[in-house]
Amino acid sequence: MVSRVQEKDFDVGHELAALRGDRVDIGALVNFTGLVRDTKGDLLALELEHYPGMTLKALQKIESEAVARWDLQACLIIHRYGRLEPGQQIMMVATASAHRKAAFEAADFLMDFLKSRAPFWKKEHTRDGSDWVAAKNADEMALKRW
Amino acid sequence: MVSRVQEKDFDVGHELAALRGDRVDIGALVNFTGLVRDTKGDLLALELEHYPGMTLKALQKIESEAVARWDLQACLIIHRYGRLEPGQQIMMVATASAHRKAAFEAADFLMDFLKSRAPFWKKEHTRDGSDWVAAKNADEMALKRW
Amino acid sequence: MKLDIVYFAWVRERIGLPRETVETDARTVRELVAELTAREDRYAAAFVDMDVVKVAIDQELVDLDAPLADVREVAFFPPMTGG
Amino acid sequence: MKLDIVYFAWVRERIGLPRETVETDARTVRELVAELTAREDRYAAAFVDMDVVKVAIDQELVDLDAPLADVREVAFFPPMTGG
Repeated sequence: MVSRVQEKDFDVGHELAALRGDRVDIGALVNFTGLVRDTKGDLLALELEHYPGMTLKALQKIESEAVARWDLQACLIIHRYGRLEPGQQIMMVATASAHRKAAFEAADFLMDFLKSRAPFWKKEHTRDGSDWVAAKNADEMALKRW
Repeated sequence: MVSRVQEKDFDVGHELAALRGDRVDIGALVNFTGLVRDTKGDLLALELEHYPGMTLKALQKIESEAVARWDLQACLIIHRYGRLEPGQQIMMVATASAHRKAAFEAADFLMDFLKSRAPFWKKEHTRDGSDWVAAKNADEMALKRW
Repeated sequence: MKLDIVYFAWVRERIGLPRETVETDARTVRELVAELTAREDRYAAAFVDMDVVKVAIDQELVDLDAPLADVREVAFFPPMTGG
Repeated sequence: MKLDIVYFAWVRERIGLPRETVETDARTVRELVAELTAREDRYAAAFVDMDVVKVAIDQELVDLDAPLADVREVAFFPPMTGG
């Protein structure tokens, strides 16, 4: 369990290298990075709030679930909180497996559960004001795939 | 079209950073890295041969197909050739999109086509001798998903 | 009994504070919500539609009928939007 | 006509060279394979099961009935195993 929550940025290349180490049993490494996207050209910043007492517990639960379902050599979730500007990194997941299919599926699974089960909330600060990002019904529905 | 074939190693973090640049229209970045896996503990090296005149053409065709089918902000394939040792990087794909689903699907698609349509061949050098890796029927079947 | 309650995102903004300790006899989350809603408008505003408010007890998601016996911390927040 | 032929992986190893120019009157890939197979054992060994040999003409995958008119380069190789 190496998942973590942090305010500071992370270096994807560094994280993937640390995950691989000098192991020779990993054939497939999948990484997803989520970035702050400025949809309408009016976004000043995204503010990420989380529930400190619950976040790591939730991430570890999601990770354990993935490790139980797929044959993974390693798995990592990093999620930031605080104020982020357009183009900046919000979070990443990485999955390492002997095989490509397991790595892809597990990464997709981690993202689905992370979106709807980890206690993070996004607030958008735009030129016209601030508002909380609404949860998408599709995100909740996506959990039923698994 | 930024895909390339090379003998030397690549730095995933550097490649992803270059792909993102300072764009603010990317919400999702998916990366797959393929590594030399030593299944039985007897692998000395993997030798990768390719068809230089055809390889880039094939990669560009696969990339164009992905760009036509998904709304991608950027897409990249890097594939190495030559002699690689266990644990080393063989290839990577990266896809950038506004949305997660498109990035994941396009990366999965690129990998499926790369495996069966790009002119690369792997030879395994083990302690007991050398042999060409056989193509898997499942890899050819995987193309029908798309 | 004394209960720590924490609020996040717009639930926190409507209630106006991130954390408080309340004295309550509520046996379930549902009874606690009713009690707070009756107490002040800002709670009523936060809990007006409980279909879109999620609840965690001691950092685990639960539903409104979850019992409050032996509970240390109750959290109220909107659906998560991480990732 | 003169035709450049290139071979890869075990096809190359069985034939014993990576590239050659041949003089042929074959009108299709299938006829070229038959002509080479008849010529020497090493070609017969490489082409013994054409179900597992892939063909590209001027760097595009084709099937055995592809015509050879105006073709510059024909390539024979096993199913790809990249990725």
